[in-house]
Amino acid sequence: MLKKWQKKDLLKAYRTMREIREFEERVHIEFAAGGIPGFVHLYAGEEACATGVCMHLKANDKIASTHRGHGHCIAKGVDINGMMAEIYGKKTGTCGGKGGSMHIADLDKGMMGANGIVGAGPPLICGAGLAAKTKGSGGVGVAFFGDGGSNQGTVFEAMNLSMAWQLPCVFVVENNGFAESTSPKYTAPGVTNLSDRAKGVGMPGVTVDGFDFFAVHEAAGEMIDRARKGQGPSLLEVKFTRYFGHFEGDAMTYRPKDEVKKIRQTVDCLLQFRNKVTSAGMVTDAELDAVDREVKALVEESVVQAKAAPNPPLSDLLTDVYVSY
Amino acid sequence: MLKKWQKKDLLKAYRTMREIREFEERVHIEFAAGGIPGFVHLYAGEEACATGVCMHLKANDKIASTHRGHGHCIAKGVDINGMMAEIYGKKTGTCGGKGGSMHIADLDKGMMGANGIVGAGPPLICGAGLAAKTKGSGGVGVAFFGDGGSNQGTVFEAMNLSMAWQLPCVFVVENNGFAESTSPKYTAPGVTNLSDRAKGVGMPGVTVDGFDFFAVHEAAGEMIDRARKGQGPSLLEVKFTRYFGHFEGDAMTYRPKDEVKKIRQTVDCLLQFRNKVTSAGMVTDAELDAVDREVKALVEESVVQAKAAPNPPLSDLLTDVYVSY
Amino acid sequence: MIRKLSYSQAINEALALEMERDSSVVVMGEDVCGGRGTDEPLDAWGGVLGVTKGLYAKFGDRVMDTPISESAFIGAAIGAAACGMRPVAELMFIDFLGVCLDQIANQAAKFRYMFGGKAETPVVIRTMIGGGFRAAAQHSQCWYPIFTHIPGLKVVVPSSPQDAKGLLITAIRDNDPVIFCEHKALYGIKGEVPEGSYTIPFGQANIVRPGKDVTIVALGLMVHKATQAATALAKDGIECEIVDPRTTSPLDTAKILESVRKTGRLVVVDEASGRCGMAADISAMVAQQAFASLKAQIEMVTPPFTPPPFSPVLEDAYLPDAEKVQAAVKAVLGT
Amino acid sequence: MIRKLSYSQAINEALALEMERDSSVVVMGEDVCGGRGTDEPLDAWGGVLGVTKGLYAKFGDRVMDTPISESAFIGAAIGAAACGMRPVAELMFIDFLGVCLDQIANQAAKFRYMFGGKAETPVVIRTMIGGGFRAAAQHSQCWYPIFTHIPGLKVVVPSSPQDAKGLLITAIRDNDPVIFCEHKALYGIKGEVPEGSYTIPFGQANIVRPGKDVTIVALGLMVHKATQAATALAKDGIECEIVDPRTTSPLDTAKILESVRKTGRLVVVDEASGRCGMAADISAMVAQQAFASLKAQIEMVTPPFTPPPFSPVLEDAYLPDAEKVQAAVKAVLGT
Ligand SMILES: Cc1ncc(C[n+]2csc(CCOP(=O)(O)OP(=O)(O)O)c2C)c(N)n1
Ligand SMILES: Cc1ncc(C[n+]2csc(CCOP(=O)(O)OP(=O)(O)O)c2C)c(N)n1
Ligand SMILES: [Mg+2]
Ligand SMILES: [Mg+2]
Repeated sequence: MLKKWQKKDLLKAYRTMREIREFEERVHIEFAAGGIPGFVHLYAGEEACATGVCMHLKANDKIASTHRGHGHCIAKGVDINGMMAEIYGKKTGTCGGKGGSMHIADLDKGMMGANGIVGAGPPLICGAGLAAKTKGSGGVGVAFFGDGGSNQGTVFEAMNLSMAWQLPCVFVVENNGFAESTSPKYTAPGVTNLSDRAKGVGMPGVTVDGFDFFAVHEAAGEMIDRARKGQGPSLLEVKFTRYFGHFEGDAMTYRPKDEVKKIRQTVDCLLQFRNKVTSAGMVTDAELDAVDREVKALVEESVVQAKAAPNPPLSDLLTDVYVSY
Repeated sequence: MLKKWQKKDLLKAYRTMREIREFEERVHIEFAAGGIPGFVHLYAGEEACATGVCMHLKANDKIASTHRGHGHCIAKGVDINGMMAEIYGKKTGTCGGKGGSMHIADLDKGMMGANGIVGAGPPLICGAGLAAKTKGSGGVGVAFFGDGGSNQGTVFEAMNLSMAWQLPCVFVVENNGFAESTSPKYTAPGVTNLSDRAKGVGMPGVTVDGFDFFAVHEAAGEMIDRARKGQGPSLLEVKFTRYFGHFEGDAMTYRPKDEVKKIRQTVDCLLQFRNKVTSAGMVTDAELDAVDREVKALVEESVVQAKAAPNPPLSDLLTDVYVSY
Repeated sequence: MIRKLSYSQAINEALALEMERDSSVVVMGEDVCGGRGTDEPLDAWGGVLGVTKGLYAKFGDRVMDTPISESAFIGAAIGAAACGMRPVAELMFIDFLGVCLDQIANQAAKFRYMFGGKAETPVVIRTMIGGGFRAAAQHSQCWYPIFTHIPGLKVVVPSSPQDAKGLLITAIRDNDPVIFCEHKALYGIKGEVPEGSYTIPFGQANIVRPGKDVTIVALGLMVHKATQAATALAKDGIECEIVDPRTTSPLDTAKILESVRKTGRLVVVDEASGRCGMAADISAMVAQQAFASLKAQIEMVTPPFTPPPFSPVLEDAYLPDAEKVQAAVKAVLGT
Repeated sequence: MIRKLSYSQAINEALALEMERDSSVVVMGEDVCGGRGTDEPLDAWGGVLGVTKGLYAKFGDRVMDTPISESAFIGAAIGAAACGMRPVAELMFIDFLGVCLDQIANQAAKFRYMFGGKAETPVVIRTMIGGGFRAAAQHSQCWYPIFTHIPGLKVVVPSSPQDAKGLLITAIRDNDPVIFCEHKALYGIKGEVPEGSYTIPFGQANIVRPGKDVTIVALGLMVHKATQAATALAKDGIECEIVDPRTTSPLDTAKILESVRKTGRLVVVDEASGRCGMAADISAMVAQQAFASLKAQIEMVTPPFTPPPFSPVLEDAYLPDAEKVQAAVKAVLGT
C-alpha cells in the first residue's frame, strides 16, 4: 500500500494530522486555563479522517463540516492563525471573531463552515455538488457528520437527493462512538455499521478503521474519484474515537477511565502512521520529529498572536448582516 | 389462503373496500359538480391497503394518515356521514367543519388524523406506540405515507426512533407510483423497492402487490403481530396506483391515457377480491352485489345529509384553539 | 398600451427573463417541471398551481424537480448559492417551513454574519401564502412574520402583477437570501405589466392610494381589501392613504412614518396572525417613532388568534375584509 | 425560612414532583439521562447543562434518551400526548426549532382546532433560550416570538427559580401544548422556592417592582436587567414599575394596560429580535388599547437586528443591558 506513496505526500499527511492534534491539544489546555470563550468541540483522535479525505480534494472542492470542525478546517487548508484567533473571538480571526469555534468557514478554501446544527451540512453539500455539476467544473462536495448526526432526517434527505440528482458528493460519517454521551448502539440498534444507512437510498457504503490513515485515504479516494467521474454519491463510515470530551468541560463519565489512554498508546493514528512509514523506511523518525517541532512552534505562535490580537471594534456588531441593505 | 377466512370477515373486507370506493367515486362526482370546497385527494384504487391493514387493528390501536386519508378513516371505522359532512365543511362533520378533507381525525376511533404535511404522521405514530408500550396496553400504531413521503426526513427519523425505542409500530408506504406528478423512479433511483428504506435503519421491510387484498392483509398481519408481541417495528410497502388525479382537478398528463381504465378492468382490488371469493365458492356474486347496493345507499344518504346540514355557526371560529384559555 | 398579465404570468415571466439572462439561475422544487420518472412528456405540472409551467420548454434541466425533501433541496439551493449559483427554490406552501426552517434561518440567514462578511448567499425562496382557498389550517397561513423576525433574510410580499415581476427580478439579482411570498388568491388577478426586465428596489413602499385622513398599511392580498374599504369610505368623504410596504424586511419605515405624520392616524391590515406579526411590528415602530403625530390609537386588523378554519363560512369570517378595515378606520377617526 | 434553589434545581424539582404524582409524565430528549448504549453507569449527563440530572435514579426509563432526531421525538411526544400521556420533551436549544417546527406549529398547535375540539395535546417542550454564553449565532437566540405567533401554543418564559417551578408544574398539568423557555444564563441564579407542589397560572403577569413613573415590561433574563436599571434610576427619583408577563401566550394584557394607564409611559425590554418580536407585540397592544393614557412614545430595547455574534465584546454590546434600559426610560421621560 505504501508503495504508491511519495515521501513528500507522506510528510504532508503526517504534518496535517500533527497540526490538527497539536492545535486541539493546545486549545484543550488554553480552554482549561480560561482564555477561550464559548462551546469548543475537539477533533483530537480523529485526524486520519479529515486528513485522509481532504488530501484528495482541490481548493475548488467543497466540504461541509460539523460542530467538531477544527480538523476539517486544517485539512482543507484554512489558516491556523486565523482559526486560533477566531476561537479567541478576535478581529484577526477567520470570521473576524463573529463566528467562533462552531462557525469557522473559509469559502475561498472550499470550507463551507463548521456548523452548530447537527445534520445541517449534508444538504448544503448537495448544493456544492449541484454547483459543480451545473458548471461542469469537475468539483466534488464532501459532507462530514457524526454517528449522532446520522440520525438526523436532513442527512437522509441529502443522501437521497444526491442520488436523485446524481450529484458528485461524498458523505462521511465520523463514528466516534458517541453523540454527546450516547452510543450509536442505542440510537441505531438495527444496523451493524452506519454505512448501512446507504442501503436505504441505494448508494455504496463502506466502513473503515479511522485510526488507520491509509485505510481512510484509500476508501475516500475511491469515492471521491467516483463522484468526480459523475458516477454518483457514496457514503463512507470512519470508525474511531475522540480523545477529549464531547465539548470542553465534559467529565466523560460514560467512558471507561483508561480507554483513551490505551488507544493513544496503541492504535492512535499518528502513532500507527509513524510506525508504518518508518518501518517501511520511507520516512525517518527524525524527519517526523522535525515536523512535530515545526508544528508545535506554529501552533504556539498562533496562540501568542491570538492572545495579542485586538478584539473586533464594536462597529463590527452591525456589519455583515446583508450584502446590500 | 382463503381457507383461513370466515365468510363474515370476507364480507366485511369487501364492504370496507366498497365503502371507500363508493365514497371516493361519489366525492369525485360531487367535487366536479362544484359542491365541495378545498383540496381533495382521493384514495380510489388503493382500498386493499387501508382495509387489509386496518382489519388487524382494534379500536384502541392507532393510525396516522396522510392528505389522502378518506380510505384510512373508513377502514378505521370513522363514520361516513360525519366524513362526508366534514368534506362539505358542515357543522355535523367529524371535525365540525373546521378540518375538511385533509384533516379528518377521530381519536376515539384511533384515527390520529389525515395530515396536510407530507411525512408528519410517522413521528406522531411513534408517540402512539410509545403510549401503548408505556401503558402496556398491547396496542400498536400504524403510520401510512406515500412513495413521495418516503423521501421526507421525518419518516426516516421516525423509523429510526422506533428502532431505538423498540416501539410497537408498523410503517406502511403506499407506493402508488406518483408524488403529485413525479415518479419514485426519479426521486429514489437507488432502490428497487421502497421497502429497502428499512435497510437504512435495520428493520424488516417487505413489498406486496397492493391490488391483492389478501397479500396486503397477510403481510400486514405478520408485522402488526410482531409489533404487538414487542418484537419491534417494520416497514410494509404496498404497490398499486391511484385511479384519480393527485387531487381533484389534476389533468394527469403524466400518465398514459388508458392506464387506469385497464387497471380497473384487470387487477382492481375489488374485482380481484370478488373473483377470488366467488370462484372459491365462499361468497356469492349476489351477496356482494347486495353489499354494493347497501353501500351505494349509505353513501348517497351521506351526501344528502351533508348537503342539507347546517354550516358551523360563526361563533365556532373562535372555539377549540385551547382546552383552557 | 401596456399588456395585462396575471400575477402568476408576471412571476413566470420574471423567472424566464432572469434564466435567460444568467445561466447561474436555476429553478427547483416539487413538480416545478413535473412528470419526471414517467414515460410521458415533461412539464406535466409546472408547479402545483402552474406558475412555472412552460419554463422547462425553454430551459430544460435547469428546471429541477425534487423529492419531497424540503430540508435537502432548500439546503442545496442555499449551498449552491454560497458556491456561486443563483437558485430559485420553491417551498410550495409557506406552511411547510417547519420542515426546513433551519436551513433558511440558521444557515442562509447567518452565513455572511457568522463568516465575518466572507459569504454571499443569493438564493430566492418562492413560496405561497394566504387564505381563501378553503385549504384549511396547514395550507393557508401567512408565516412571513417568522422570516421577518430573522436578521439576514429579506422578505417580499408583492400585491400586484407589476410588483411581483419587478420585485422577483430584484430578488434574483440580490446577493442576500430572499423569501418571496406569493399570495395564492392573487395568482389570477390581472394588471398592467411592462415588457422586458425591470427591477423594483427592496425597502421602498408603494403609495397605492394617496389620502390625508388615515394611513392604512397593508400587504399582499390585504392591499386589495384596503382599497375596497378606501373606495367605500371615500363616499363618506374619508380619504385613506394606502401604503403597501412591498417588502417587510427591509421595511420602508420612512414612508410609513411620513404618511402617519401627515394623517395622524394608522390602521394596519395584515392577514398574518396578530401576535408578533407584521401588524404589531409596524404599529410598534410608529408608536415609537411617530408618537407625537398620532391623534388616535392605532388599530390592527388581523385574523382572530385561531388557525385558519376549513369551512367556507368560517374562513370568510376569519379573513380580514373591507368591512373590518372600514370599521377600524372609523374607530381611529372616532366616528 | 424558605429554601433557596437555583433556577435549574427548581426545574428539576418540578419535573420530579410531577413524575412522582402522575405516571403519564415522561421526560425525553438528547442525553436527558445520558450514557445509553455504553457499559458505564447511566445518568451520565442529565441534559447538556445538567438540568435533568438525578431523575433517572428516581424514575428509570421514564427518562428517555433520544437519537438526534428532533422531528421524530418531539413528534412522538406530541403523538403520545394525543394518546393520553403527558410527555415533557426537551428541545436542547430553541435555536434547533428549525428542524422540528412542523410538529409543533402545524401538528400540536392545531390538532384541537382542526379536529373540531376533539383532541387534547398535553405536551410540554422545554427549551433553552438566550445569550451570554458566547455560544454564537446558532445557540443564543430567543425564538419564543415564533411560538407566540402561532395560535394553539402556550409559551412560558420564567425569570426566577420560584416562577420556573410553579410555571413548569402548571405547564405539565395544562392540557394544551406548552413551550417552556429556560434562559441558560438564569440556571445558576438562586432564589427562594417553596417546597412541594404549587402552580402559577398562565396569563398572570408578575409585578416584580411597583412604581409610578414608567412601566417596564420585561421577560426572562431581561427582568433582571430591568431591575438593575430601576435600582439605578431610583437614585434619581425615577420609580419604574417592572411587569414580568411570565407567559407570552396567553399574555396578561390587562395587567400591562393597568400599569401603563397608571404610569403613562412604556418601555419594553426583550432579548429577542425586535422585528415581529415580543417588544413590538406588547408595544402595539398598548398603542391600540391604552393610547389615551400614553404621555410619550413607547421605547423598545432589543438587540440590534443582527445574528448573535460570538466575540465576547460584541455579544456584550449586542445584549440589552441595564444601561440601555436606563436610556430608554429617560427617553420616554423626556429627560
Ligand atoms: C439539531 C441539533 N440537535 C442537537 C444538537 C446538540 N448537539 C451538538 S453536538 C451533538 C452530538 C453530536 O454527535 P455526533 O453527530 O456523533 O458528533 P460528535 O460530537 O461525536 O463528533 C448534539 C446532540 C445540535 N447542535 N443540533
Ligand atoms: C412537507 C410537504 N411538502 C409538500 C407537500 C405538497 N404535497 C402534498 S401531497 C404531495 C405528494 C405526495 O406524494 P405521496 O407521498 O406519494 O402520496 P400520494 O399523494 O401519492 O398518495 C405533495 C408534494 C406537503 N403537503 N407537505
Ligand atoms: Mg459522535
Ligand atoms: Mg404517491
